[in-house]
Amino acid sequence: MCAMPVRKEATLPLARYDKETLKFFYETMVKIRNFELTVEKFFFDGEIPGFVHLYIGEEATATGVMANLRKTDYIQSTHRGHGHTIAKGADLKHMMAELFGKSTGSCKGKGGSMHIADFSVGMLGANGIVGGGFTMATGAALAQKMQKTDGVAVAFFGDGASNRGTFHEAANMAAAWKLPVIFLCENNQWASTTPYRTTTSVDDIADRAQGYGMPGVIVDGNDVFAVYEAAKELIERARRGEGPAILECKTYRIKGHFVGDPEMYRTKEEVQKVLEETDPIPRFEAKVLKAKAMTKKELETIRTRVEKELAEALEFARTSPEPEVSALYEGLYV
Amino acid sequence: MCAMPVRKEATLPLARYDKETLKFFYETMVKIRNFELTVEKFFFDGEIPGFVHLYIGEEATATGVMANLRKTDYIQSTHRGHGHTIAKGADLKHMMAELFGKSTGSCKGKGGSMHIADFSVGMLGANGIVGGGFTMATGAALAQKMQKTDGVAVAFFGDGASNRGTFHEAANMAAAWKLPVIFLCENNQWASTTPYRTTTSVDDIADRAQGYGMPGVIVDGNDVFAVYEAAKELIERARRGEGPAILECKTYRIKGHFVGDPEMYRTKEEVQKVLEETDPIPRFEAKVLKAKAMTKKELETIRTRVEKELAEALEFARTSPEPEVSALYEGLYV
Amino acid sequence: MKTITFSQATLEAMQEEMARDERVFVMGEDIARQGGIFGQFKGLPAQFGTGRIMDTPISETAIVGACIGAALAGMRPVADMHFADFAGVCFDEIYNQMAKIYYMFGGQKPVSMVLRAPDGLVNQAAAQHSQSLEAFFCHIPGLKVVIPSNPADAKGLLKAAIRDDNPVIYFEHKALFSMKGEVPEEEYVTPIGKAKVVREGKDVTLVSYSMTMNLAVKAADMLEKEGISVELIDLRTISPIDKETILNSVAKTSRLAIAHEAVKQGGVGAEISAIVAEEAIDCLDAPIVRVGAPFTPVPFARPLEQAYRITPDKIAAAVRGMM
Amino acid sequence: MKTITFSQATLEAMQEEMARDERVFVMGEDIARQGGIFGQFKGLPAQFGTGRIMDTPISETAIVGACIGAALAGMRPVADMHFADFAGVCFDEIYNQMAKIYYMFGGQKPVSMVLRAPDGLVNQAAAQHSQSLEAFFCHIPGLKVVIPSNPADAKGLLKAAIRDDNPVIYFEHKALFSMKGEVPEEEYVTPIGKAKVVREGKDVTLVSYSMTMNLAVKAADMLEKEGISVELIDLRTISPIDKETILNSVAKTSRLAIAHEAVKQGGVGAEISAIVAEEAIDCLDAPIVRVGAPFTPVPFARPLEQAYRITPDKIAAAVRGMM
Ligand SMILES: Cc1ncc(C[n+]2csc(CCOP(=O)(O)OP(=O)(O)O)c2C)c(N)n1
Ligand SMILES: Cc1ncc(C[n+]2csc(CCOP(=O)(O)OP(=O)(O)O)c2C)c(N)n1
Ligand SMILES: [Mg+2]
Ligand SMILES: [Mg+2]
Repeated sequence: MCAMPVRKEATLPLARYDKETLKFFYETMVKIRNFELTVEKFFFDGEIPGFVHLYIGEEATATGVMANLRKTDYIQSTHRGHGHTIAKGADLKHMMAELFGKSTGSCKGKGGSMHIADFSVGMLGANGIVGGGFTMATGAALAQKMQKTDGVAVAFFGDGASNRGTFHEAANMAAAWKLPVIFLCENNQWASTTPYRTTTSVDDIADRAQGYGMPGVIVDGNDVFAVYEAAKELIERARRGEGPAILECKTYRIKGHFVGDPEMYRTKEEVQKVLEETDPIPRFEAKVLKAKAMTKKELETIRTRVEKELAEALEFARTSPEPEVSALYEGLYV
Repeated sequence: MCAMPVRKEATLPLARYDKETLKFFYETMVKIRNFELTVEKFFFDGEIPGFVHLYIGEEATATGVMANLRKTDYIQSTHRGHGHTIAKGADLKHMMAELFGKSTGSCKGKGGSMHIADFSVGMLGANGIVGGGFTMATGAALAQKMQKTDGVAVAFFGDGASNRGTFHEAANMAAAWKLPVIFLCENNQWASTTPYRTTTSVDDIADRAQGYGMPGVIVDGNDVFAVYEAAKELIERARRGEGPAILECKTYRIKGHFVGDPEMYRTKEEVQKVLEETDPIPRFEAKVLKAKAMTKKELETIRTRVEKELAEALEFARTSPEPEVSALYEGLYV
Repeated sequence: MKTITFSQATLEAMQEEMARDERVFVMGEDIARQGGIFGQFKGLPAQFGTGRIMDTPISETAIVGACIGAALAGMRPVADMHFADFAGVCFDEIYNQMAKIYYMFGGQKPVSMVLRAPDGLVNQAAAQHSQSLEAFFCHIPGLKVVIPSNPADAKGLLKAAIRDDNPVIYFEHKALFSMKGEVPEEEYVTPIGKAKVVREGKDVTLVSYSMTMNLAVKAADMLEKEGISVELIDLRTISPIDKETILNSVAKTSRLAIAHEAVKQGGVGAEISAIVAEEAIDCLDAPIVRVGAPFTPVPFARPLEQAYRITPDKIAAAVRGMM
Repeated sequence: MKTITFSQATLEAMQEEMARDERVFVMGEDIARQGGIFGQFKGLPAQFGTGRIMDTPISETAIVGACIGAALAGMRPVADMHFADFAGVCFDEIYNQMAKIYYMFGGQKPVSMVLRAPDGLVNQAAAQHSQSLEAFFCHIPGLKVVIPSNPADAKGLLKAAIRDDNPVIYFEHKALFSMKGEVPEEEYVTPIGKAKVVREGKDVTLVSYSMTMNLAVKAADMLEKEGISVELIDLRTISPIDKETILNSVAKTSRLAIAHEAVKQGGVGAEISAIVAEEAIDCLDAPIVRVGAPFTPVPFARPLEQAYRITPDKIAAAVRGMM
């Protein structure tokens, strides 16, 4: 068996998208973008500590995928997890409070950015261990199969993470057992300071799907429609019990690897150029306005709503109390 | 890039093989076979202890590969390592003594069957950890590249081992860095009690080569000529600095997984049938006799020589002393 | 009471818990077709189906990772490690995920799973198939670690481990699987976190666990004949440690020895010793003695492996030296 | 003497050893283009080329495995773990291969390599980027484990580690990289296996290492003012342990405290305590006290992380309690 990974574009006419979906796309992408910009500011202001990795520029990927998921579906995220968490429907207040290390955070301030998680919406955790999520998502998918639901699990991973052995073990197990898990590669061209092609032996991560007998699909990860449509097909396939797949979303890491990264390995111009050409949010706006699928007014209403929600989240986070020292000793065992 | 793994047959006319190579083939295969039968007997007699995994039926693979290697090339072996060790040119006396746990063993009796090793011939060790050898072979290949030799390293592995994450990490690293390493799969259909296709998500392990941008070749692992020729091509390619490859040798594990295995997962008939159809030694004999490339006499001379060598090795092993207790405390650090 | 093997005892625990709770399932290498290398899963596939007793690929990181994920999604997995020696392959999953998820995510959901790890010396299996690695796991906050020494505890602790909402590492010594012992007829669980005073004594407290516990009993028998009265404690759980039982005993006997099969340096014996040196040193009339393996990999050859082993003689000699 | 940072000290060690021996090379993630996350490889690619300072894929098992293989084939690799926390990913390679190959294969060839592992608490990096995992490695026969507390030892121990024919784990605390200290101008190595009496004292022996050693010095200063004379020992090597230096000191002071950043249960402090309780209990006038982290993952929030940390106050209080 030898199947080229398929490159897919968005083909559904905009008219076939219902308004709710379009609104979800826009609201989610704007929410992520603004959330991240806020986080960046408060990191530099010294109010948000720890390691923080921003999702700016990659919003279309989380959004397009998550538009296909239910609350009861699971995702495993990465160190760059804010976008996934927001798109999966987590409450911004508890998220922001977590990043500030407050007792009201979704992890009670014990996790922080690298360990953001919100099980109430099926978001099973960011991970400080690159490639830590593959096998756990596979297990969550196994559970759904055993429980006879048609739920799925999505393992997000970066181009760099694709070289972890966990990828291989999870992909093989999922394929051998036909588990409903999607391996969702966010190929943002960089793994920390390393251009991915220098340490990854193939041009497309999706090439690896063939080694497991599963479909491999490549899309423009900055086109929310393309991501949505490709993810839809693979997720529905998984729901039908037809097994796992790899979806590779080509995108770009606009910001430094972490907030504070001196970025000595690339030029500002390179990044600026990519941003201008690929920023998923203006692309979305232009497309829906041109097709008259949404109005300027509608977009603005969404932006205003997002700003309000974010302001509330920020206020909540900043005014929430830090955890009591006693919390250190609590919660190790059930 | 999408390259089907290639299936290769032996194409070189027998006349093109020099006598030395043919003799090496026969002598090595017979040596392995008889060595293993001897080991089996002395295991059941209670003289050889520990876990012992026999290579019977797979002789053509180690032999065909090793005929292409120099003493200075490296191999990483598996738990089923006797065949590799013999074919790489290890002295049978020290090997046998090691299996008997004697102080004259190649590992001074500290290793045993699962940890047989003979660095003097570039055999860097059997391994009790399935899949432990991939990355070490890759490192040995890296060293050779850095040392500017045209040496290679071969990582032997089973169908079961192909599902270890170490396979993936090593394959990607080797391909990204174009290292002279051959990933040599002995697909003997079984991983302990498990038919490989039930836990491995592809029909051919060589399918996985595509995911690393390296060649993947499949041969009949019970045809020493086919193995030799395919290995030759890939090894020479690696020597030229063109990078790694996967060679999958289809063979069959004739004996139980370990000596003493009750083998409740398959029938004796199934095994007997395979043996009759594929045993590499009679196949070799028939072929060379038919082509008049070797005479009956020549074959017999070789068999006699092997028997003598083996008898000596056995005598050496049995009469060698056990290690002194003081050896327990020696040799932890240099 | 009935007399069954350690292996059968674990099998009964699995049967009872799998029948009681359909969320319980097992995955591991070569457990379904073969019934486990020590017969510890025999018959389970017939009873519960291969959907709940699953033969996996040789992928220990995926086995443990998938069990964690399945636990988070509401199942109660049991992972079989085949040999405890292989835990290194999935060690990141064990200490960075399994052990931390509950605490690090602020208590959103525990990782309710069991990792079964057959360990210890048997039949000259050599360096990579003979290890006792339990000390690693006792240094990892978030795990519970149990390690029975006999069939009754094997059953009771396995049942307790499966019912526990926290991740539990269950060490089962390979040489114990064939050991016979009395096991109650009726249903029971053995509480996690409670050591057991196996024999009362007054001159010295001898702490042990797993296979070595049985050697400690023999050593105590020998010492008894010499007039040394040994109080024997079977730890059963090595994390969290039942300090109270140990301290109470030492308060009585004024002497402490600890014996285990693992290498002495950095072993569980060090922690037990340090607890007592910290909290009860005034009680002590003698040095705290540890009996553990020499600081080398396990050698293959018979005389070396023999010399490497802990024996009743070695334990008895160590205790004698304290009197 | 010159004053340089810990990071620079390790850089000098690398430069000197790479210049001296062309078999020495380094592989790790993001070390060439960026110079290492703590600047510890800065300038090396320019000096030695990216053929000897290699950026790897995110493949820790391959990094360590390849270093082992390269060592067996005659090189002297240095692997950078990026964060010590990731050692779990390649733990099998560490304890089943790297540590065992020399012994298990009867001494055919040592695995001459160094594994550099930046560890410890810094900047609220939380549960998976803050760990002190050194105790695991002290329980593994075949490894040497060094853990400097200052720039001079950082340089001398790294040079010694690279020259040592055995596999050496080199822990470097992340919070130390920016620490300045005096370093000899001339060439030197710091011997592996030798602890250092940093300050002589008569009332109590305080043993520590790594970052915590610097806190122990502060604690000793505080105690000195209160009239408690502290003998300070910097272990520097934690496997094999320099028993002699510890026992000599305890023989003099009759009191022993140990402080480290790792969790107390099963930590290196347990082993030190147990050695003394076994070999020198008669010298002791007080319980052996260990100061270590509480038994939890490292929490993120500032007040929790603060409470989690070992501080000079905590160490001083512990010692005070012994007098
Ligand atoms: C096992 C492991 N190795 C290394 C790291 C350090 N690290 C954190 S993020 C990162 C790069 C990840 O690249 P990629 O997977 O492409 O994700 P991206 O950051 O681009 O989203 C590295 C090397 C880690 N956290 N865990
Ligand atoms: C990491 C690890 N997992 C599991 C095992 C137990 N084990 C030993 S051999 C084996 C089967 C190996 O199958 P394969 O790779 O096909 O090699 P074969 O035995 O067929 O030669 C297993 C599961 C092991 N030794 N190491
Ligand atoms: Mg990336
Ligand atoms: Mg096989």
